[in-house]
Amino acid sequence: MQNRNILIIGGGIAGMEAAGQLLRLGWEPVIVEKNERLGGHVAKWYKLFPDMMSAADLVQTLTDGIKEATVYLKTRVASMNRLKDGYSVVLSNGVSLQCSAVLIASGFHLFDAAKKEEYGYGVYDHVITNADLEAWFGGAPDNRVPANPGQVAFVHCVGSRDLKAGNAQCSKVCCMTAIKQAIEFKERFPGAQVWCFYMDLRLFGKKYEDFYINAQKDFGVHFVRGRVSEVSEDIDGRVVLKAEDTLAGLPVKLRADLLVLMSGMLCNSDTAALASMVRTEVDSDGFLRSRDNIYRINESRREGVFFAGACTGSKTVPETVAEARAAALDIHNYLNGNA
Amino acid sequence: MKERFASGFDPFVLPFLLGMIFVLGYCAYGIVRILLQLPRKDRRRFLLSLITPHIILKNVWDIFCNCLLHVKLWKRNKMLGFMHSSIAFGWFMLILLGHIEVMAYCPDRIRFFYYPIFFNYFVAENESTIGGAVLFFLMDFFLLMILTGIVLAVVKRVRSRIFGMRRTTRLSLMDNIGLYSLWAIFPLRLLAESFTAHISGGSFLTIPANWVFRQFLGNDLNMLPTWWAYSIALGVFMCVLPFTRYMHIPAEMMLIPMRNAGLRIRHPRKGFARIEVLSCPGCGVCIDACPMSVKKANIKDCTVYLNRQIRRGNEKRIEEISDKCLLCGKCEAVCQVGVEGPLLRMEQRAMRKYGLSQDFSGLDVSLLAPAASGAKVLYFSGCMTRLTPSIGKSVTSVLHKAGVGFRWMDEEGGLCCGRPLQTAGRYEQAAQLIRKNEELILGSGADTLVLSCPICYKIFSQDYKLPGVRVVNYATYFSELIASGRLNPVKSDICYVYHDPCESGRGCGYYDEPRKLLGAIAGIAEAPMSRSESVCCGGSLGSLTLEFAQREAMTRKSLENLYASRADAVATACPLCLATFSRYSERPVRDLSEILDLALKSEKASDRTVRG
Amino acid sequence: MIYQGKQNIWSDYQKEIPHDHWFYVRSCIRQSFFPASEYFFVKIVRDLLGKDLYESKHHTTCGGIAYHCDTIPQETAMTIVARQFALMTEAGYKNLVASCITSFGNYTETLETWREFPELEARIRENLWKACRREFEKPEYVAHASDIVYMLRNEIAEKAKVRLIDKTTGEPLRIVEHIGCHYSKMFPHKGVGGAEYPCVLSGMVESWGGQVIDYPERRHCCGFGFRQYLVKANRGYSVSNTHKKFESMEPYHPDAIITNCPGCPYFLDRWQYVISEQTGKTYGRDGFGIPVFTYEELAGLVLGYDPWDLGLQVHQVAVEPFLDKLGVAYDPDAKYLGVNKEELLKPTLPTVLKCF
Amino acid sequence: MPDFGFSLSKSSSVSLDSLDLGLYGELERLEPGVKTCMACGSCSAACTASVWSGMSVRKLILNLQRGKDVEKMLGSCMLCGKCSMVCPRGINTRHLILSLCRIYKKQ
Repeated sequence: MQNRNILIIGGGIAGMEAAGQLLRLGWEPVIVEKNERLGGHVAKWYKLFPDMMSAADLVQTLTDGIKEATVYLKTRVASMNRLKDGYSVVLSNGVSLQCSAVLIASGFHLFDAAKKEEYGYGVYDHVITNADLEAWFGGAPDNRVPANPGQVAFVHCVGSRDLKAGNAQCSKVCCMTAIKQAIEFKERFPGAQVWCFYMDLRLFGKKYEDFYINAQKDFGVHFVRGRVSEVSEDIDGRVVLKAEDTLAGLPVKLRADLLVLMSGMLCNSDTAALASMVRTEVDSDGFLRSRDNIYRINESRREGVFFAGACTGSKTVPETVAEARAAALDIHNYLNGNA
Repeated sequence: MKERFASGFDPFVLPFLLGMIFVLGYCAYGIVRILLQLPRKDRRRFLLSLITPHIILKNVWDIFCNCLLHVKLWKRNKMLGFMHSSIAFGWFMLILLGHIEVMAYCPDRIRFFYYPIFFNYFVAENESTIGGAVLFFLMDFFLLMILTGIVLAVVKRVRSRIFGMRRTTRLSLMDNIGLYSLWAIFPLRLLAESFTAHISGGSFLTIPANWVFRQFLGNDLNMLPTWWAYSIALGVFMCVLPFTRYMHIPAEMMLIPMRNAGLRIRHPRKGFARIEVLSCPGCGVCIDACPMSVKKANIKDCTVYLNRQIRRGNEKRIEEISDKCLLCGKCEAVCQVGVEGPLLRMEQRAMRKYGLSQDFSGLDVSLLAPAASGAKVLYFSGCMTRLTPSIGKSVTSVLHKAGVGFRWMDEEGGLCCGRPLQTAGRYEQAAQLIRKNEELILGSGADTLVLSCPICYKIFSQDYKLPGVRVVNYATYFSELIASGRLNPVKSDICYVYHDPCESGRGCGYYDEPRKLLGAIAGIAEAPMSRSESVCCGGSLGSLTLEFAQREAMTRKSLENLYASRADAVATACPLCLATFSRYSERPVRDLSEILDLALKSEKASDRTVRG
Repeated sequence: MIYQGKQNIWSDYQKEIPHDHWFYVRSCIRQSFFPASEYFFVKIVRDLLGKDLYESKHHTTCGGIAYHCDTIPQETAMTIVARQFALMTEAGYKNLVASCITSFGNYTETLETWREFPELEARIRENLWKACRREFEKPEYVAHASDIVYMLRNEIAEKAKVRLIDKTTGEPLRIVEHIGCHYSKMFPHKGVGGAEYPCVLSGMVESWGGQVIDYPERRHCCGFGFRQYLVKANRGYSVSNTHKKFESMEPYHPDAIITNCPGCPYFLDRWQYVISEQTGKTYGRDGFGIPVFTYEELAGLVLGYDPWDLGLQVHQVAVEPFLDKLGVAYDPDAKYLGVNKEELLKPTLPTVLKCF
Repeated sequence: MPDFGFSLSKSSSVSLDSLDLGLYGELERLEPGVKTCMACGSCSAACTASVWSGMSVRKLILNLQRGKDVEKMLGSCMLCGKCSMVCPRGINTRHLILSLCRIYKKQ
C-alpha cells in the first residue's frame, strides 16, 4: 500500500495551506517547522495589503485547516534519502519517517538591514525595518519609534536590486508594503510628514495603484525618486538622510525622527542545505530552481520534490497561498500517477 | 358715464401708487447709472441710436416681438411661448386698454396714472354703449388670456416636464414673493372688477361672476377689500421687482436698444454686462441646454445662476461658476433675451489679479518661422492636433493629392493661437501671441492660411489682422478643391453624423460648409440637436476647473445625441472633439480630413500608376 | 547612537597588521605641512617602542597626486608603485607601511587591480624591468602608518604622560576624527573598522582617554579633492566642503580634530582661517578655531613631547587653548623658534580667527 | 577681507524638512490634483512651449515641492491645455498653472 505521508518543510503560510489542501485530498501531511510556532513571517505581520486583512486572522484560518496534520515545531530536517518510491527522512528531534513526496516551503528570510552599514540599522537610535514597524503596529513596544514623530522616511529596496548587498533581484512586495505602512503611519500620526525614497515604484497587483494614489491624495505621502545613499545622526539623535531627487536633479537632505528600511526578501539561509539533501539546485538568484519558471514553478528537477511559496522567489501572500494550493494538487496528481 | 368719486381718489390706490413711484424711480436711477457706467464712446453711440429712425423702428419691433410676444420662445416651445406671451401681451393690452378707456371717458383724469389701472372702480360705465361693450369685452378677454397664462405658470411650477423642461430654476425668496404677488394680481383684479361689475359694467367674465357674488354678498361695501387686495398685490410686486428676476422686464427693454446700438460687454460687471445680467428672466432654458447639467451637481453653474450670483455679488460663487463653464455657447444660443453666458464668464475671468503674468511680447520667433519657400498656402494645425496626428497627416495628404504647394507652419511645433489664453481671460497675453503669429504669417509671404482646428479658426478669423492673407477653414478649402476638380473623391457608403464643434459652429456660425464637404464625400445624417443646438463633446478647453473624470458624462450625453441620428459613424472637425469622442465612442469617430483622405485613396493609387 | 552596533560592525572589519619589520614610505607633502609628524612617527615607533622600521633614500612619490589629477595614466602610476615594491624587496622587507593615505590607497588599489587582472601585473613587471631593471615581490601586508599607531595605541597609552582629559573639568576631551577618503572608502576591508564607521582613529582617541564625536557630516571629504583645490577656479568647492563639515560639527563643540591623511589636516586647519575671513565665523571657543592634529602629533602630545618640537606652531589654528585643557606645559615665547632655537619670524595674525 | 580669488559656494542640496512650501501648499488647496503627480513627464513631452522654452509641468511641480523658483517656466506657458489632455492621472494642469500664476509672489 502506498505511503500516504507527505513531508512539508516549513510551517509558514505556504506549508500550512498546502497541508490543508493535502488533508482534504486524503493525504497525511507532516509539517516540520524550525520555529516554535506556525505562520512564518505572516504570523509576525499586522495587516496584509491590499484589503488590510488581519494577518493573525489568516494564520488562524490556515491553522484551523490543518488540525489533523502532524506538526513538528522547533524541528529541522536532519537528513533525507531517496527511496524507490519516496524519501526516508530523519528529523532533528529524532523522529524518522517515510514519505512519498516532499514539499519544500521553506520561504525566505528578511535581508539583515545592518548589512547596509550606511543606513545605520542597529547603530542609530531611530532606524527600524519594515518588520519592526509591523510588529510595532501590532502592539509590540519599540522605543526606536518616537512618541510624536514629525518627519518619517521610508527607504525602499534595502537589500533588493543591490548587487553589493548580494541581491540583484526585486523583492516585489516592499514598494507596496512601504505605501501600506506609510498610510498606516499617517493614520496614527496625521501630523507627520512621510517621505518614501524609491528607485522605481513597482505596484503591479490588484488595487496596488489605488493605494499609491490614496497615499498621495488622501494622506499626502511624499515620494522622492532616489536611493538614500547615506544616513547619519545629528546631535538631537535624529537621522539625517542624503539622497538625490533624481527627477528634480537635486541632492536632498532630510532630518527625520524615524527611518524605516524596507528590507527585501532573500532565500532562507538553510535552503541550500535542504536543496543539497534532495540534490536539487539553487538558482542564480539564490532561490530554489524550479523545473521552469512559467508552467512548472511548483516542481523541482527531482522526482517527488515540490516547491511552494517564497523558496523559489519573492512572493506576495496571495501568490504564496495560490502556489501552495497548486503544489498540493501537483503532489496529488503525481502520487496518483496523473502527472 | 359718471365718475363715482368727485375727488377721483381712494386710499386703496396708495399701495399701487407707492409701488409704481418706487419702481419708476428705481428704473430711472438705474438707467442713469448704467449710462454713466458706459464708456464715453458707447454712451454717445447709444444716445445717437435713440434718435436714428431705422434703429428706433427696430427697437420698437424687437421689443414688441421679444418682450411682449416672446417670439423666440414660441419658436422653441409653444406652451412656454403661449404662457409668457399671454401674460406679457395680455397685461400690456390691459394697461393699453385702460388708458384708452380713460382717454375716452375722462381724459382729464389721465394725469392720475392709477386711473387706467383702477378705471372700473372710479368710473361707473356700463356695457350698454357700444364702446363700453367692446372695451369691456376686450378687457375681460385679455384678463382671461392672462389668467390662462397664470394657470399654465402654476402648472409649470409644479410639473415643468409637461412643458418639456427637465429642469427649471430654483427660486430665491424674493423671486417667490414676486412670483406669488404676480400670480395674485390677476385673480384679484378679476375679483375686484367682478364686485363692481353691476355698477361700473363688465363683460363675459365679470358680469357672471358679479351675479354669483351678489347671491351671497349683497353689500356693496364688500367691493373695497378686493380693490385693496388688488392694489396691494400690484404694490408688492412693483416694490420687490428690482430685487427679483422680474427686473428683466424693464432691463430687457433697455438691453434691446443698447444691443441694437451695437454696444457690447466692456466691463465684467458694469454697463452693458449689468443690463445683460438684469435682463435674465431666470427662465432656466439654459439649464437643460447646458452640457454640464447631465450631472446634477453642475446645475447651479448654469448661466441663469451666474446672473443671479452676479446680482447678489457672491464673488466666490461667481468665480466657481465662471471657471467651470465649457464656454460651448449653447446657453447663449437658446437664451430668449440673448445673455452672452460665455462672454460674461470670460470677462469675470479677465478681471482677476495675477501674481505672475506671461509676457510673450519679447519672444524671438525667428526660430519658429516657416521655412522659406514659394508656396503660397500655409497650413496651421494648432497645438491640439499634435495629440490627434491623424488630422495633420490627413490634411497634408489631401493637400499633396490636390497638388497644392503648401508649408506646414507648425510642423516642428509653433506658437499657440492664443484662443486658450483668451478663454482663460488672459486677453493681453492672447493679444501678444496673436501679434507674434501675425508676424510669422505675414513674414512668410503666404496668401492663404488653412486651419483644421476650430479653436484656432475662431481666433484667426475674428481677432487676427492678416491683410492679404485669406484665413480659411479646411472644410471650405477642400470643398473648393473638389469644386475646381483638383480633388475627385469617391463618395463613401458610410453615413456620418456631423458634430458641430462649439468654436466653429456657435463660435463662428460655420455650419453649412462642413456639411457641404461631408455630403460630397459620404452619406450624411443630422442629429436631433445640431448646428446651433449641437451638444458640446465635454472636452472643451473653455472650462478651467472641470476635472477629467467629471467630463465623461457630458461626452456620453453628446454621443447619445449623435447616435440618435442612426448614422454609422461620427464626423467632426476638431482635434479636441475627435480625441474626446474617441475615448468613449462605440462608433467610429473621424475628422473630416480623414474621411476625405479615405475617399481619395483610389485616386492616390491611380496617381501612382501614372507616375510609376 | 548605539555603541554596541558599531562594535558589531567593527568586528567584521578586523585588519591583520604585522607587529614588526616595516618598510616605511613617507608622504610627498606631509613634511612641509606638518614637518614633525613623520619624524615623530619614526621616533615613537622605532626609538620609543623599539620596532624595526626601514626607510629607503631612493623612495619617490607614489604618483598618487598625478594619478588623481588625471595627469598620468594608471599604468604609469602602477609602475611607480612597482618601483617602491622593488625597493622594499631589495631591502628585504615584506610589510609596506605608508605615511600617506593616498599612497596607501594607491598601493591597495594597485594590488587589488593586479589580483583581478594578473595580466596587468605582468605588463607592469615588464615596464619596470624595461625602465630601471628592477624586480619586486608584492608586499605581504600593506598598512597605513595610522594602522600601526592604532595597533600600538595601548602601548602608547601605557607610556602616556597625559590623557585626553580636560584638566579643568575632568571630562574626556571631545575629539572629532577625520579619516582620509582613500583609506577605506575604496576597499572597506583594507581599513580598520571598515568604511562606514572606521575605528582606526577613534580607537586611538578612546585608548588615550578622549571621547569621539560622531556628527552628521563625518564621512564627508575634507575638501581637498585634488582638482577641487589644485585648480584655483574650483577652490570655492573645496572651502565649501570644509565649511559644510564645520557647520555640521559645530553643535558638538569639539575640542580638537584628529586626522590620518596629509591633505585633510592641512585643509581643515587652513580653511578655518579662510572661512573666518569670508563669513566672520569661527568654530572654537572665544574666537579660536578647532585645532587639527595628525595622529602622530596627538600621540606625541600624549607621550609628553614639547608642542613646539611637534611642529604645532606651523598650524593655522592656535593650539594653545587645547594644550591648556590637556595640561601640557609650553613656553609661549618659544613658539616661533625653530629646531635650533632660530627665530622663525612670527606670521601676520588673521583679523577674525584668534591666534597667538 | 583679503581677496582669495574664490569664495564659499552655496549648497545645491535641498533640505526637505525645512522647505518653505507656502506656495505649493496653497496650490494644493486650489488644485488638489497636483498631489497625484507621478512625474511621468507626459505633460513635458506634449508641451507646446517646451519647443522654445524650458517649460515642463513635471519639473514645475517638482521644483515647487522642493521650494525652487518656477518663474521662468511659468512665464512661458501659453495655456494651450495639451498637458491636461495627456495627463494619465487626470490632473487639471491648465488650472494648476493658472492658479499658480494667480497666487505667485514675485521674489
